[in-house]
Amino acid sequence: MSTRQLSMAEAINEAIRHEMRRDPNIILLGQDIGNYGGTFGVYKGLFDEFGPERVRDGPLCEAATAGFGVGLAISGMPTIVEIEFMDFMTLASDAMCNQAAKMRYFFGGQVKVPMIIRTPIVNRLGLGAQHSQSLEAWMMHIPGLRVIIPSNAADAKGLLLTAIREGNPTVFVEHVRLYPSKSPVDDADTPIPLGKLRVAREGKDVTIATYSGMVKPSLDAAINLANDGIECEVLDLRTLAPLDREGICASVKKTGRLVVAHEAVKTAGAGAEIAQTAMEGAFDYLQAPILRVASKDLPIPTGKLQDLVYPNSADVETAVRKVME
Amino acid sequence: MSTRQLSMAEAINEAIRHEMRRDPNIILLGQDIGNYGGTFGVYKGLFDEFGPERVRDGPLCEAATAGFGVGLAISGMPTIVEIEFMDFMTLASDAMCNQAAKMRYFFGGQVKVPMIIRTPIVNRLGLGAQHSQSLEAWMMHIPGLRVIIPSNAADAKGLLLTAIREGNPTVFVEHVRLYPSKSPVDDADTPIPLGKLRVAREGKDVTIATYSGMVKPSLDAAINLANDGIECEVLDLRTLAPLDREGICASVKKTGRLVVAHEAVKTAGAGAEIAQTAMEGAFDYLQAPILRVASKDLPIPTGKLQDLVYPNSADVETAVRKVME
Amino acid sequence: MKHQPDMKTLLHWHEQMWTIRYFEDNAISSFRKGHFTGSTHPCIGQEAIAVGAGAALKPTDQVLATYRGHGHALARGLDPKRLMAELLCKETGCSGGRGGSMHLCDVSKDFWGTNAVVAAHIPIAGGVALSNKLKKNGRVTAVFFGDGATCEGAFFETLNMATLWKVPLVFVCENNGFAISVPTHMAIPIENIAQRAQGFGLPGVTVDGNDPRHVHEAVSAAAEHARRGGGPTLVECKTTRWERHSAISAGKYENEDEAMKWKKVDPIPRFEKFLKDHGVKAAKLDEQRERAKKLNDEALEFAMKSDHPKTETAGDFVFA
Amino acid sequence: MKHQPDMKTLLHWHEQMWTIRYFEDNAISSFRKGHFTGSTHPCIGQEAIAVGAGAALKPTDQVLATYRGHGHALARGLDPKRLMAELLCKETGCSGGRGGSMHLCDVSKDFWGTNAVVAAHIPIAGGVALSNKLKKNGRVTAVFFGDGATCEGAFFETLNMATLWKVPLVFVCENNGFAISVPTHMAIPIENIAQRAQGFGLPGVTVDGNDPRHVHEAVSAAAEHARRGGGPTLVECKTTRWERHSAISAGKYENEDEAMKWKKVDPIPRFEKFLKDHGVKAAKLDEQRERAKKLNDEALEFAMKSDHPKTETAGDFVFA
Ligand SMILES: Cc1ncc(C[n+]2csc(CCOP(=O)(O)OP(=O)(O)O)c2C)c(N)n1
Ligand SMILES: Cc1ncc(C[n+]2csc(CCOP(=O)(O)OP(=O)(O)O)c2C)c(N)n1
Ligand SMILES: [Mg+2]
Ligand SMILES: [Mg+2]
Repeated sequence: MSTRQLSMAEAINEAIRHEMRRDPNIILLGQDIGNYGGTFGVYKGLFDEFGPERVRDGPLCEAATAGFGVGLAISGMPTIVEIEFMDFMTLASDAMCNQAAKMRYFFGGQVKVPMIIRTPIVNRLGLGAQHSQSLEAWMMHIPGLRVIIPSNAADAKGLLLTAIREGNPTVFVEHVRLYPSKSPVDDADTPIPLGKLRVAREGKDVTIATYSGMVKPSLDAAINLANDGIECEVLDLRTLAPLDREGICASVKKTGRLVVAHEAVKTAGAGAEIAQTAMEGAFDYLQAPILRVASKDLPIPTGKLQDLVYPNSADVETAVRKVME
Repeated sequence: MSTRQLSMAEAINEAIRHEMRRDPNIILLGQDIGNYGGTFGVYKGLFDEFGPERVRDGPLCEAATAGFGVGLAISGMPTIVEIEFMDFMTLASDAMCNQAAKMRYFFGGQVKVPMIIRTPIVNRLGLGAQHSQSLEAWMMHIPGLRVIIPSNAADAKGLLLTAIREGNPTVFVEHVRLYPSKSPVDDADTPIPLGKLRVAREGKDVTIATYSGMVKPSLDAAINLANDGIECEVLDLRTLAPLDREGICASVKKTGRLVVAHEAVKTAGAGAEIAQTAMEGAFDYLQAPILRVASKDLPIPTGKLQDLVYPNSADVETAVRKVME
Repeated sequence: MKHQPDMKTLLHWHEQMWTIRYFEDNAISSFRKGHFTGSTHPCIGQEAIAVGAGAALKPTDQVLATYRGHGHALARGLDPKRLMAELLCKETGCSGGRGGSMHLCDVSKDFWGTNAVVAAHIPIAGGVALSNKLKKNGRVTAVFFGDGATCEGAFFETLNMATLWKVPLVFVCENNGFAISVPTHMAIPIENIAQRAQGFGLPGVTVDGNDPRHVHEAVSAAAEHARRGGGPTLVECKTTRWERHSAISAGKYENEDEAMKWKKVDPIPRFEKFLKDHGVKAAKLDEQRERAKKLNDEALEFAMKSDHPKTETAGDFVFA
Repeated sequence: MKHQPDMKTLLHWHEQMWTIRYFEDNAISSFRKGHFTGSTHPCIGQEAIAVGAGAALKPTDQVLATYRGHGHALARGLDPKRLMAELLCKETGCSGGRGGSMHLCDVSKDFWGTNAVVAAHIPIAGGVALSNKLKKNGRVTAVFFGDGATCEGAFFETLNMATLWKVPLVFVCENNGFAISVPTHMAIPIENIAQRAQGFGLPGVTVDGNDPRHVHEAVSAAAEHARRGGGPTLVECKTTRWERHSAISAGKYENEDEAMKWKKVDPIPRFEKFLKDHGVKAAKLDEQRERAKKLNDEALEFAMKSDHPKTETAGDFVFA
């Protein structure tokens, strides 16, 4: 089995290409996904290989695009819809949350909804309040959805393979800053099970549970802290639904301390659920309050003010030092 | 100051009527809000009093209705939009979450957005998965929004008065089962501040933090538990944004135990944030893990299966007993 | 008319209309007796659309409809027993008792379900139709919705996308004059909903929705057009709503007269008159009506006797 | 043409177009130099719409536009200094440096802002227009948006609601042939976007968007119609987009030729030719151009010298 260095964008591309070759029914829907290759170029080459019938570029109408996706999916054509920025999930939310997520249930199991929405978090780029949100907590709150949110190329590929093959309604949350970052990816076709976190770094003193854009800053913080003798265990949760509650609790039971880090705004973010998971499953082991590192509860500004709003590695470090007190 | 027994629907009606008399700029938008009086009759008589220009019944288009609301609001006409079931907030979510909530911020304070969406939770009625959701956690996660969620007539009136006068984007979450329930309401014009919980019952052993449809079942549980010598302090949070973090922590510091109860599904619900609030602010006082009572993580079925999915008074009781062990 | 059904077919339609009518009568009375909660949205007075349009489709075509879609399910050949059992949220219901009155489905009959979010099923139907096109299977999808739905973004976006991609879809609007309490003139600034089509470049036609022959004619033409690769058509069927929106909500009409308007244009007596004018004996019609009634009474009995889903199955069917 | 501007007005337009052009040139070069992050969406090649439509409105009317709305802000009389400072996210920016290139606003000029969610501002404009109607203040609202936006539900819903309620609104579509990379023929199944209007019962007209006189004529007529209580009009202005969607994203045109298409129909030289044909001296035009350039260079300098908002103010302006 050989591995290559792939960017996260390339790994996602590879997973989709692989699956589209395997299953001629798979369709891609979205805007700018044709020759243009997707807003952030993730689909490079797919239009050339699979043509306009399967890589269906189209009009700017997120609601109907997602709705068409549901219709294709229930008709046995697994569909991947690209929503250009996660902020615009608002427009696809009825199709995804009231339809895709619930349809199999309210029709008593008669339909299968193999529909994936791929959407990127596009933050810290200075695009302002309507182009900077991390809304994964919304999706996590809807029973019937899978929420996958990888931090690196290998996970992105393996989890996307699983999502496509499993065939359930899935929100696959990408991250624009992670698209170019390279890491080793298997040549082989190795799906990664959903609901299993990845221990990104082992440690005994404190657990940092994180995902997506905060994995790297958390690892950076862990390196710094190790210099001071604080050994952090960094958990990359990878999927939020299902959430690896056991894995989180197992680590917290070992370390006795938990810091949760994400880029979404703090209040009612995924971090609250993750923290409460440890509360419910590892309370007796907790030696300090669980702290959260997250964006400030503000609409996201442009310019320099952003630095104040988004969390960074130093914030993780501070939180860890606090729980170690 | 005299008080009368009013139903929650009447109290909401009274608050709006009162404000519409005071401020001729206030407009109501929605579907079935004219002569029909609103889907659940909350607007009874308003059309007759204020006429079709101010009580604007109209086409079925939640997105544009909410968008028009934003436009009226920034033009100095405070607007109340009715979304017929909270499940359809999906359709109004772009206007509310990407526009109303952020506009004042990204325009540097130049506009004021006095826009309220009133929307009811319509659960336990057997209307199925698309008519049974409690999505307050979504709204709580959007900085720039007020989220008000009263459990009785007096609070509904007082909080709505405040919301209208404050003039910020607000989601006012009602509850269809609470509409008919009567309680004493002041004649007087007494706004209730946002972000201040109401102690619905005092107790020293365990705190139950709850809101909306779970206040009554929690109080019922408290009565039963009192028979066994367990004194519950029941907090009716009333507003989720702002959340009365101090009030929650003060109670938990007193009791040392917390159960959070709501009708929304458990995962990533408001309960996680409420619990984590106590974790961050009262960890040292906690004598037992914080537990949540909530709907099961399922699309909501119709028929008898609902009983299994929604939480009830007995579930609160069980949770309290568990944290008292 | 181009599509002239023979007398046998017309008689079958007559029986179907009665089947729907009795089904809805039973639905209402069951609801009133508390046999199920929630609500139910009868299509009384609109049976001619379900029957006429249904007859224009092939068994391999697909149908999607709204909460007011019991008639479409029956016209599609779904078993009244399993439909009534679903209304009563019983295990034997067509959706396993999870969906209730607003979520009827039978994939084996290519009835891809009824939906409770107004207009949300329209783009889904677009996707189903697109799958036909991609599979080149010659099938056509029909989607039914009300006048109110034609103000929703999802409807317009689908008109645009379906026309652009020429998917084999027939949009059937049942214009019954009301969305709950809102009359069409307070929601729609044009005379005929079919005119919506002009902004999107697809054909639009308006027909008398209380005559199954006219509905059949228009939907047949639209389906053929779609099957030939011509893309979608918007068919507006003008009709009149039953006295109220649902079994709980009163329509709050100005007066009793308004509420009972549907009776004056009831498609069933009108069609019976047509049949009699063409030589059908009253006895034949009575016999069909009786059979329809019996079928539904048996369906109700079946539903009543069926069990509720077992509580331990509440978590089934979330994920595949 | 009914609305014939005098030569002084025409010359003012000329200078305005150059002001916009230089503003955008500076925006692009500032972005490329890293003076601000995010992106910026120039309206180069579309200046005639901002200027012609802007001139058709009264100072008390209201304007709402998109991220590609710098031209509309300038045509509305917003200060180039404060606009450029906003692009650079400075404290002195028109939105206090919080909004950036896509969120320009100056309420004192009744410029109710630019918006970054495609089509989301269209119903908001509908609400602003409705407020005029309710206040009987005789004002008209103009809303600008692209061809891509005319596929979004929010646009259609607003066409319906605004027409139904006859609100004083002018829909101005800047059809520049592309939504990022998607050409209009891959998004819209009709020849002219103005045709959308037919499905909603409002007037729709298509004009040459690269001639400010034609845009002015159409928008003036629409504004008068609206002011008279006739309700909204959809004005489609056909134009050609600058080489790319934004300062970061390449348009990925098939070839260089396609990318530079806008130059062949550039409204500025075309208008200059018109002016010269009508006796204006080249020197006069040059002088205006120079002034526009200078104005913008000063604006850029102002913006560059301005401070960033103080970090402790990050939490300002969330609630009233
Ligand atoms: C998106 C959405 N908004 C509101 C409702 C509440 N509602 C249910 S049916 C209905 C009226 C729909 O009218 P129409 O489309 O004409 O269909 P009809 O009921 O007349 O068959 C409304 C407003 C809903 N179910 N979905
Ligand atoms: C709802 C939404 N979807 C997608 C985007 C990403 N996006 C930004 S501009 C744009 C193209 C819009 O095209 P058009 O309306 O023609 O305006 P133009 O850019 O040509 O002026 C897209 C897709 C967005 N901002 N909002
Ligand atoms: Mg109707
Ligand atoms: Mg364009």
